Amino acid sequence: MDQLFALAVTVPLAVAAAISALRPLFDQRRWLLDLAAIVTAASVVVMLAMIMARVTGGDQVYWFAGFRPARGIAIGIDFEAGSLSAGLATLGAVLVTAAMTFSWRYFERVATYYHALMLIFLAGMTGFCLTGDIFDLFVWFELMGVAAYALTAYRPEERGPLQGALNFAITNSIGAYLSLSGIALVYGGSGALNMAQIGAWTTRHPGSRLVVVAFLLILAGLLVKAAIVPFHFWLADAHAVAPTPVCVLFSGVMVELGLYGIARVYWSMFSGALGHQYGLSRLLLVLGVVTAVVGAAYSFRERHLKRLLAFSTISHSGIFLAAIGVLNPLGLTGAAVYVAGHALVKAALFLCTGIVLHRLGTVDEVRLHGRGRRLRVTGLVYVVAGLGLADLPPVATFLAEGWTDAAMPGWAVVILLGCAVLTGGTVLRAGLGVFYGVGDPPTRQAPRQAQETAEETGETDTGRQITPLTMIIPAAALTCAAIAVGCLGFTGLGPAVEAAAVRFQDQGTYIATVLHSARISHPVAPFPASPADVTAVSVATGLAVAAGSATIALLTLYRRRLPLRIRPWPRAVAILEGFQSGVINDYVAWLVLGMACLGGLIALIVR
Amino acid sequence: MQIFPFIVVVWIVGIGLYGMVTSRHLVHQIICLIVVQSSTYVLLLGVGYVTGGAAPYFFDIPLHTRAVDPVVQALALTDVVVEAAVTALLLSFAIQAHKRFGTLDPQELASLRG
Amino acid sequence: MMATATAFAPATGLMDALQVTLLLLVAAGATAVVLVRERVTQVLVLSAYGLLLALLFLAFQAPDVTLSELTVGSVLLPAVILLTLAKVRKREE
Amino acid sequence: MTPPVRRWVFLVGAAGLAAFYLFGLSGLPGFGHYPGPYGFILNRVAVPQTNATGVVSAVNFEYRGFDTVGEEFILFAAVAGMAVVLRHLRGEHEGRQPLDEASDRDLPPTSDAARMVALLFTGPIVLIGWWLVSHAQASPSGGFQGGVVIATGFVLLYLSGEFRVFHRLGPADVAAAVEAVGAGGFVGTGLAAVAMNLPYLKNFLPLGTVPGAVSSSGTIALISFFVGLEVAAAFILVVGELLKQTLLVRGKKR
Repeated sequence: MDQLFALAVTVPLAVAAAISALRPLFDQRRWLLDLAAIVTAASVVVMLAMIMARVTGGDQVYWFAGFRPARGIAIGIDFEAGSLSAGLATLGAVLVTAAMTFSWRYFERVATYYHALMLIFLAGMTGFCLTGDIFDLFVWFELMGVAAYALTAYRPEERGPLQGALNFAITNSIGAYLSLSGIALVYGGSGALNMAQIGAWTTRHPGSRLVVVAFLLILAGLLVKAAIVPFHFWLADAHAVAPTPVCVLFSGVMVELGLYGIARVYWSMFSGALGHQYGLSRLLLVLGVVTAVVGAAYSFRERHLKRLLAFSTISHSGIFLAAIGVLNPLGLTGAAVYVAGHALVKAALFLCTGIVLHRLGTVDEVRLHGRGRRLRVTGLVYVVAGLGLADLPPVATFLAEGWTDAAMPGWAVVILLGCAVLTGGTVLRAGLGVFYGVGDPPTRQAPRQAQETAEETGETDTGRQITPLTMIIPAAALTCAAIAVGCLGFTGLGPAVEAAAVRFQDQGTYIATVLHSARISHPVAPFPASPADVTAVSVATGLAVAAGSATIALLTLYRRRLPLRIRPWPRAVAILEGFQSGVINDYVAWLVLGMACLGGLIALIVR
Repeated sequence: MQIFPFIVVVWIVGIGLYGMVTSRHLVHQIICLIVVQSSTYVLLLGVGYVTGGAAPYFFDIPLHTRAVDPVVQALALTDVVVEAAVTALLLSFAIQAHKRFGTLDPQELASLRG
Repeated sequence: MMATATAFAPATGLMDALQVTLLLLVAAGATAVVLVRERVTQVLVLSAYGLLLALLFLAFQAPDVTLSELTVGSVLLPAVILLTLAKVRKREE
Repeated sequence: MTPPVRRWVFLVGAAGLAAFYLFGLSGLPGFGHYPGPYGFILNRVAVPQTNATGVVSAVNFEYRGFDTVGEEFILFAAVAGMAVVLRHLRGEHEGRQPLDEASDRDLPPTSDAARMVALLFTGPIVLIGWWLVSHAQASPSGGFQGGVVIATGFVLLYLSGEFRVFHRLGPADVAAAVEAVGAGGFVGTGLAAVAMNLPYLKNFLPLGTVPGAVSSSGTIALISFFVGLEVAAAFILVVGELLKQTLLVRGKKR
C-alpha cells in the first residue's frame, strides 16, 4: 500500500484550503504565500517522481478507503499508475512549479486565491492522470476545468479575459456534460464505474451500439480539451487572455491531458470491444492531420505572440493525436516523448513571451520588431526553444519526431512534417524579428490588431529595466531539460518508454492488475513493436525540419525583397477569420456538427 | 416505457443546445446550459432505476428489499449542488462582461473583442 | 422477493403513469425555459422546471436528489440569476 | 456565421447527434431494468459495513468519498473564481466608479410583513438544514442537501432586506474562512487515516451499535459535517457576492 498515491493529490488540496483559511496571515507576507505554493508544487514533483520510479516494473494500484475489489467487482475508487500516467503527472507538476516560480515577481499584486487555484489545478491534473475510475476521471476533469476558467479570468480589467474565459467555460462545460452522458450510458450497460471492470464488460459486448455511442460521448469532453478541430475554437481565445503563467499550463499539459484521456479511455475500456481497427485508426489519424494543418495555418498568420503560440499548440495537438491514433506502441512512444519535449519548450516560449510583456509592455510581433535586442538571455532562450519546437537535435522533440514518422503512413508523415516546419518557422520568425531585429522593419499597422495587442499591457507594469532571475531561470531550466531529455534518447530512453507504451496498451494486463491484483511485468504488445532507437534518419529529419523552419522564418521576414509577391487570397482569409469568430453560439454549433459527423463515421466504421 | 425516458433526455439536450445556439443574451445562454446539464441528471437516475424498487434507505424497510441504484443518486446529488456553483461562476463572468462592454449579446461582445 | 418489493413501493402501473406524466412535463418545461425570452419570466419558468425535475426524481425513488434539486434548482439558482439580472439591467435601461 | 446559417449548421448537426445518441440509448437494457452489479451490491453490503442506513450517503462519504473530495474542491474553486472575478468591481478602481455604484443608492424598503415572514422562516429553515447535515447516515439527508438548505435560510434573511443583519451573522471573511475549513476538514479527515497508516479516507472512528443513529457510522458523520460547512458557506458567499454587486452597500458608511 503506497500512501504517496493519495498524498500527491490531497496535499496540494489541503495546502490550498489552508492558505485560504489563513488568508489574513499572508496579507503583508506575500513571499510566504509564494514559498508555500512553490514548495508544495515541488514536493508533488518529488512524490510523483518516486511513484514513477516504483512503477517501472509494473503498474500499481491504490484503493481509496481500502475497498478492494472482490470477484472482479470494484466497489471503491482506485488510482492506477503506470510509467506513462505517472510521467505525465510529473510533467504537469514540474510546469506548475516553474509557473509558480515565474509568477513570484510577475504579478505585482496577487490574491491568495491565485495560489489556491493553481494548487487545485495541480491536484486536478494529478488525479486525472492517476485515477482508474471513469467518474473519478470526470470529477478531476471538471476540477481542472473550473480552476482553469477562474485562472483565465484572472485579470478582469482587460476586455479580453472575460470573452476568452466565457468561451472556454461554456464549450468545455458542454463537452463535459456529453462526457458525463457517455459515462451514464456505459454505467447503464455495465453497472460499473471502474475502468478495468468496464473494460472487462465491453470486451464481452464487442461492437454493441451502446459501447460505440458511449465511447464517442465520453470522448467529447476530452476532444474539446485537446483542442481537436472542430472543437478547438476556445483555445486561442483563452490563451490570448489568460495570464502567461497560466498559459504555460494550458499549452504545456492541459491540452495534452485531453489526449492522454482519450488514450486512457480507449485502451482501458474500449480497445477490446472496438478492436485495433484500421478504420478507427484512420479516423483518428485524419482528425489529427486536419487539426495540425488548421493550427499551423492560423498560427502562421498571427502576430499576437500568445495567440501565435496557442495556434501552434493546436497544430501539435493534432500531431499527437495522429501519433496516438496509429494505435501501435511506437506511435504512443513517439507521442509520449513528443508531449514531454513540446511541453518543456512551449512552456519556455510562453515564459519568454511573459518576460517580453513584463519588460516591453506588449505582445504584438510587429510593434516589438527589434525592440527585444536588450533582452539577450531571453532572446537566446526563445530562439533555442523555438528551434526545439522545430525538432532540432538534440532537443527531445526530434526523438519523438523520428518515432512518430516511423509509426505513421507516408502521406501523413509528409503533411505533419510540413506543419512542424510551418509552426517552427512562425515561432522563429517572431523570435528573430523581436529579439534580433532580423528582417525588414515594419511599415504600417493594421489598426484593429494593434489595438487588440496593445490591451495586453495590464499584467505587469511596463518598462522595467531588469528581468528578475525568478523569471528567466525557469525558462532557461525548462529549455535545458528538453535538451537533457533529448540526450537521454542516446542512452536507452526509447526502449524504456516503449515498454511503458506496450503496458499502457495492454488491456488484459490492465484489467488483471486492477481487478485481480496480478503483477505482470512483461506484457505482450498487441502489435509487433518496432524498436525505438535514435537513427540517422531521425537526426537528419530533425535537422531538415529545423533548417526548413529557419528558411521559412527568413523568407517571411524578408518577404518584401522577394522577386515575386505572395498575396493571401482575401476571400480565403475572410473565411478563415469567420471560423474563429469569437461568438460562442458559433462554437456550440460547430461542436454539435462535429460530434454528429464523428458519430456517424464511428458508427459506420466500427459496426 | 422502455426507451421513453431516454427520448426525453435527448430532447432536453437538443432543446438546450438549440437555445444556446440561437441565444442573443449571455444570461439566457447560461440558463440554457443549465437545461443541457439537467439532462444528465435525468439520464443518470433513469439508467439506475429499477421497476418497483424502493428508495435506497434501509431505515424502516428490511435489508433485502429490492431498491434502486444508490450510486447514480450519489453522483447526481453532488453534481446538482456543485454545478450550481459553477453556474454562479459563469454568471459572474457575465456580470463582468456587462460591466466592461455594456452588452450581453455574444455577437456584439465578439466584435468588441477586436 | 417481488412480494416484499411491491409491499414497499406503489403499484407499478400507477408509478408508470406518474413517471410518464412527469417526464412529459419536464420535457415541456425544458422547452419553455429555452423558448421564453423575457428575462424575469424565464427565471420563474426555470424555477418551476426545477420543481418539476425534483418531482420527477422523487418518482425515480431518489429523495436525496429531490432535496438537492428542490433547494438548488428552484430556489438558489433562480435567486442567483435574478440577482445577476438585477445587476445587469440597471445599465441596459 | 450569420444567425440563419448558424441555425442550419446546428439543426443538421443536432439531428445527427440526436440520432446517434438515441441509437446508443436504445442499446441500454431498458428503463427500469438496471442490470447492476455495483448498486445492488452496495445496497446489500452498505448497511452492515458502515452502519449507515442511507446508502446514498454511504456512497458519497465512504465508498466513493474520494470523488466527493474532488467535487468539494470544484465548489471551492468556483467560489474562489467568483471572488477573483468580481473583486475588481468592488474595491480597486475608486477613481472611475461606474454610475450604478453611486453611493447614494440605497436598499429598497421592505414591507414589515415580508420582513416578519422571512425572519420567522429563517430560523426553522437553518435548523432543518442543520438536522439534515447531522443525519447523513440515516435518511435522505447529508452535508450537501443540508448545506444548501442552510444557505437558503440565509438567503431569506437577505431577501427580507435585513442586509446588515445578514452581514453581522455571515460576514464574507468569516464565510470564506468557514468554507476553507470545511474543504480542508474533509481532506484532513482523509489524511488523518493516512497518518494512522490506513488507506486514505478509511473510516477510523467507531461505527456505533445502532444502524442509522447519529453516533453511528464513524467518519461519515464527520465528513458530512465538513461538507455541510463548506456547502453552506459557499452558497452564502455566492449570494453575498452577487448581492454586493446589486446593492452596493460598500458606498455607504457603515
